[in-house]
Amino acid sequence: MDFTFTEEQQMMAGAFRELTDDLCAPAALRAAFEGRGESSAARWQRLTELGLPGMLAPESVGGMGLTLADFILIAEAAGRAALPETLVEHAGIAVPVLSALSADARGAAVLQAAVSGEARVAVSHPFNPFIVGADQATHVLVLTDHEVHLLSKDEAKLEGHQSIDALRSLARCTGSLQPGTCIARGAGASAATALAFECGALLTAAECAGLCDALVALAVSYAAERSQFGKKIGAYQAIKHQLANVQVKLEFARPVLYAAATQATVLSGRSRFGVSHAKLAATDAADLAGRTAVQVHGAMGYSWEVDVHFYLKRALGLTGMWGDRSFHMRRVQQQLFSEHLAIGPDALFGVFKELP
Amino acid sequence: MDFTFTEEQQMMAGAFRELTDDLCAPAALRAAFEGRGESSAARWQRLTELGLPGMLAPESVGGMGLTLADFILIAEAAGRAALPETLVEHAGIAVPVLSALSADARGAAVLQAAVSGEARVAVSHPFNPFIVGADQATHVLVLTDHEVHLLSKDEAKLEGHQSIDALRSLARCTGSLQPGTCIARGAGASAATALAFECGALLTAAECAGLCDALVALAVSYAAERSQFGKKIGAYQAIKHQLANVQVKLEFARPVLYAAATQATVLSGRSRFGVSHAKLAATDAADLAGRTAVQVHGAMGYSWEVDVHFYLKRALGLTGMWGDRSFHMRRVQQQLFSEHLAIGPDALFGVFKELP
Amino acid sequence: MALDLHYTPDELRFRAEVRAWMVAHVPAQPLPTLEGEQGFALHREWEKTLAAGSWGMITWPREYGGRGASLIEWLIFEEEYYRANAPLRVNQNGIFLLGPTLMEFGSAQQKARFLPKMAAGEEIWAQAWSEPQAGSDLAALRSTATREGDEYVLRGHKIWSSRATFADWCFGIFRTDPASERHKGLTFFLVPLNHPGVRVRGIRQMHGEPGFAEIFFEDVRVPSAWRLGAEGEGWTIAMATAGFERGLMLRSPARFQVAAERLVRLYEQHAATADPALSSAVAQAVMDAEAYALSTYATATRLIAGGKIGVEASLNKIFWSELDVHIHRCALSLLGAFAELAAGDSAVVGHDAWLDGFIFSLAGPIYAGTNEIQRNIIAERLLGLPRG
Amino acid sequence: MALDLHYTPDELRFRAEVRAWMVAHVPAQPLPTLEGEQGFALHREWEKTLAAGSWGMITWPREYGGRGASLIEWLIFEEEYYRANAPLRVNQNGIFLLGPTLMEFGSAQQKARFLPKMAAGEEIWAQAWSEPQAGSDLAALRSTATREGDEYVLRGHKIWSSRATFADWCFGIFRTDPASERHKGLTFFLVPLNHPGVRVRGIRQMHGEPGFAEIFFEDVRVPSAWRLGAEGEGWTIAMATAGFERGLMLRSPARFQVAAERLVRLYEQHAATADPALSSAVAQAVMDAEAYALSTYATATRLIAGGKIGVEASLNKIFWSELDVHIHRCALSLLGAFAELAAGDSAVVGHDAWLDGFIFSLAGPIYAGTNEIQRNIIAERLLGLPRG
Repeated sequence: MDFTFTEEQQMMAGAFRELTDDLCAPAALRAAFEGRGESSAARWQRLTELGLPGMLAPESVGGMGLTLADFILIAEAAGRAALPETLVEHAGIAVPVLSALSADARGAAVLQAAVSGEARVAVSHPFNPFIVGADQATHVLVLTDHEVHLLSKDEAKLEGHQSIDALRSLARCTGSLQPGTCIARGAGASAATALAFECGALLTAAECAGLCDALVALAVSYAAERSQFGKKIGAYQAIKHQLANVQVKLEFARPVLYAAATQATVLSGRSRFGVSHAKLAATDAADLAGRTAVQVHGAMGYSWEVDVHFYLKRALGLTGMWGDRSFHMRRVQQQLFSEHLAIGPDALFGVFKELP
Repeated sequence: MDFTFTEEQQMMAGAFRELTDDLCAPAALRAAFEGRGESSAARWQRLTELGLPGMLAPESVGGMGLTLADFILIAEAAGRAALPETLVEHAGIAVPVLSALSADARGAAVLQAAVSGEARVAVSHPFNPFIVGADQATHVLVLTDHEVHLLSKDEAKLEGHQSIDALRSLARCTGSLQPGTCIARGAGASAATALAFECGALLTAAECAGLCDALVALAVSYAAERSQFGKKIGAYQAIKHQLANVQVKLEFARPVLYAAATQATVLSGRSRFGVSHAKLAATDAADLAGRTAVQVHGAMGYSWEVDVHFYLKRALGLTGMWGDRSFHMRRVQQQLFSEHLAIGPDALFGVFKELP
Repeated sequence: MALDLHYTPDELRFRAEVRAWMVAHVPAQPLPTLEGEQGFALHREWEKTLAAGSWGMITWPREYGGRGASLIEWLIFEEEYYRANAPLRVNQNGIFLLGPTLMEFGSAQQKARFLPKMAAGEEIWAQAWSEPQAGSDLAALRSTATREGDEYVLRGHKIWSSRATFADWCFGIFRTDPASERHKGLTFFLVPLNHPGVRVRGIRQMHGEPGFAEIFFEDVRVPSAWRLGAEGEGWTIAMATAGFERGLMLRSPARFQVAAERLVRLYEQHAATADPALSSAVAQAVMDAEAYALSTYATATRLIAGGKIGVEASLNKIFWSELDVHIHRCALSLLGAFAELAAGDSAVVGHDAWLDGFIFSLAGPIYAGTNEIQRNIIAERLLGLPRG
Repeated sequence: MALDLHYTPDELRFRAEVRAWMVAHVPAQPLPTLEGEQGFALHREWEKTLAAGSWGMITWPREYGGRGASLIEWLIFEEEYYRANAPLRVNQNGIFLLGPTLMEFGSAQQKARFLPKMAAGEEIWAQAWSEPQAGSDLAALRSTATREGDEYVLRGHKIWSSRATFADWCFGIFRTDPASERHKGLTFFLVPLNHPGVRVRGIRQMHGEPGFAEIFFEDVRVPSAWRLGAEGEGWTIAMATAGFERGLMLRSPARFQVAAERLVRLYEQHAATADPALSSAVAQAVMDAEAYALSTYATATRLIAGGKIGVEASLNKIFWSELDVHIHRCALSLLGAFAELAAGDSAVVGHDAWLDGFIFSLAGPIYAGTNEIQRNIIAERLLGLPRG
């Protein structure tokens, strides 16, 4: 039983956070929002230099051979930075799915390019009405319950949609799927689709935890500096207690997230409960953080000029993806009340009812 | 359209509040809790002197011929005082039901005595597992969906139960009902039973609003006097804002309560919605008030020595009676989602969809 | 008769009249947002249409373009207004805030000069209260007005001024006594936004439109005829204006009742897959909207009977602003993955603009005195707790 | 290996051992409440039974009657303890609070004198922290200890002392320097409750049992051997004790997991008629109980790796106390009209004592530092907001 991250994991996350502190500094995000500044391709190049796209691919194809538990801190940091690139979808969902389906030649070829970062893969999933980041992708991985397709950007007929988060491009595939793009069918396909869902829900949860962290940090730094009625607003209990409440939510979402990361791919009742719990806890925390950060900033928080809205809007988008609040709450209830999932003090990491 | 109480209504309520300030002063309640002090019969006598038992009976039987809207402030004040006598059940439920069923000779005779206060009538209703105040009653009015019975205390086989509120005696009728005690059957009986339910739910809501008021007053007076860390605890925002939140709930429960009082006996979809709304709003306010009052008092609030627990316990009992939270929330939802009750800005006091 | 919750025949006739007029005049298509230039112009037109029908501000006296209507009629008017899905009021700073202030504090000439054009929708007013250092703490403001002969010279920097980007006039308070502190030495002025030395710069709100503005006053010379009340009386008058803002007029319960009704329809479309808690949350939204409406009727009758609005303005502010956030959070939860779609996207379900409404609702607990300040007021003035 | 959430074979064997012992020893009938005289005596017996099996305090060193167990073993022990529905720990002030404090600050003689009897359940300890004027503001205390030769004379009035009505010893801090203020000049003492001059008076709690007590010290002469640490070191030691109180030991997650599991069963009995929101509220209770457990395992591994418990104690305090209230409010809502029945009434459904649990849960946000104070600590020490 060891509930800590290794030094390697922490160093990797630390290096990534340093990179995003630079790539996604408020001024950079603001420039990106307004279509100025560094290009997405340039940012992607720098993520590639850290080897991030291939973290979860086997070493045999040039990846790092790591697991979701290794990637969870990266996803959290991507959220904290409001990273515009869909690194999480690419490295956390598409690459593991392609790795699992690498018996297919087309899949194997794109996997190689995806690991190096040369290919950028967006993900279409039946639970998501929209594909995120397709405009900068080279490929779209289309998951359905019966087949998995891998489309080049040219093969995918995409219809763009507009998120309130201008850094988040949305699209739908409008064309019908052709046999030639299919890379898996039947049980393999449906397992990949199910796996992608758990990864997607877990990793967007991690991003939301990161967004919550960023929102609290913004509010704290404003409250420590802004004065009203002769003292710093952060010295008022009304402000302190609101922010403390957000922090409590965040601190108790994180262990849930990390525990779910160790078992999300097992696809058991408990793993599904854990992933849904993580998504609910992290999105709840981010929701409260967004509203609280606006309130702490007063009218400033409601303006475009302050950075709060970048994070609030991203959280809003991520909350609805990979299963919205209703989906995950119903899934939790189904496990509890219909599947009679074992709970209680000896069932957290496994069940020991059989012990003498 | 007039949403104010008349001077007469306010004077009546004022006189009653003065009386209960005396009858139910903290020391008196504490004595009653410990079985000392003034007897229930003596307190009842003083309530009788104000004519309260007969407020809702026709003038022809010596009553005041008033309506629920006249009685609502009395019920609220009874709650505020944590009055141990079941005046609300007697005058607000039993007397109007007996008035409606006074064609029956037995009913008519007891009505006369109930109006003068000579008889004290407790109420058994299918929605309530327990009868309140039977131990001091002379009669029990037993309402069922098909028959109404009126039992003298001797005829009723009562099994006592114990509430956490020692000033609230609970009982169940264990004997079977005999034909000789029946005072109404069929439609008249079921109408009386339905009417009693609406009155019961509305008036316990009013009592809860009064309890909320009393709890806020206790907490405010403690917070204005107790010092910690060099200032009055009531000067801290953490305390102020908690109490302000309770007050907001209370202030927006009251108009709901008063509006429901004007229509509770109509037995329409809207009147049921209004009564359930009132019960939910008032019990929510009392629940928050109870917990907040304990918190504001700190360890004192958790002790027997402070009066908070009298009111908190009473609210706890009343919340479950005459339809608990689940019942009323489901009834509201049924009106909204199944019966498609007209709502919206022109449906509050009636529906004007037919206007040009 | 007390607690008589029935409309009189006159009130019913009045409702029918409003309803018929709205049916005939409300634009079939919703207007573009009034935060943009084109939308602002169209909303200005709508104010003129309203005024032409004498519906601009029905509670005003007839001499200023009103109907001398009762508060109950006002509530009925608002119910029908929102029921008809009529446009937002671009004129609200004038008719709800400055108008009543002028009636109380203005000279006869000022009333004659300003009120009719305000009622007619010909001059649209902006607030100029806040300053960069003075948000909730209005008394901390620093803009000055220096008397020179029969004129004043205004200097300073106002911010968070709603409507100012496209409005005609603004009102605000300036420090006339440079030695004064906090609430003293302040004076209330009315200033045209196209006056020499006045510079307006839009501030984009979260959704990207310039719903706020900054106003820079650079040696702006104004005649004393544009001073409202006496020198040094600014704080008193501003507090009266703020009272009107928190009072009965500005947050009609009908707005929330309409939103709650739409929420019920939205819930019904998603009931099969929604978190079970949402059914109760939606029911709570309906109940709270009705509670707010009932409370408003109660306050209105009390005011008609000669009462004054006091600390209940603070209770109202907290209740409606939290209700508005609640309604829109429920809606976004029901919309799930569709919640994030920008207004106007082709995949937006219906035309209910829930996302814009949600963003807008987040301003509710902040403006017109943050909810934290309202809670202080309730605790200190209503409950009698000691000052911090 | 990092994030390895599996028990080792040794940990599994340990769980089996605890489970077997509990099955053999936990009383079949729940004991009467330890707030009453008879219940207290029975709980005292149970402590001796635990100690006889070396289960009194497994994380203590073997020399003081413990097993030198790891924190993970401790959590497993607690899981099995609550799973077996074993009695509440009447000995908690000793084993969780004073015990660790003595190990850190006590002399060799003091450790030898007090720890074994504590571990054996032979001496039950009460806290004597609070005073009538010093609730959350512990530094405001006034009780004094005056040195006379090799003795001290204690005078004063302690209150809200849990267990004191029937316990053997108490611990608390007294002002040894009469000129001192606030945190200075305080000294930590251990005093037998039957010592001459000590008078204990029970305070009834909301449910009517004397779960608190006042302790009056009237010229109580104690030898300096009962002083813990140096003169003037009282505040430091008391803060260490408070740290143990807020730390890992006292609020085992297993307690809330068991309660949440029972709540699910209760919900299932009432699902057909419950407010739909309760299904989500009950699910939330289960999730929160698991979140608290996971967080505790994370803290335990961090402590095993040499970390210290800091401000997370405040985060924990808020989370478990609000969770406990939430669980019990859900239960009372499900029980409806049966919720108000006093414990022991014949119509009480099941034996789960939900009402007593609810009342007890209301103390959670108050004791061991109110949640308001915990929020200040989080805001100031974790988030770095300015002090009030």
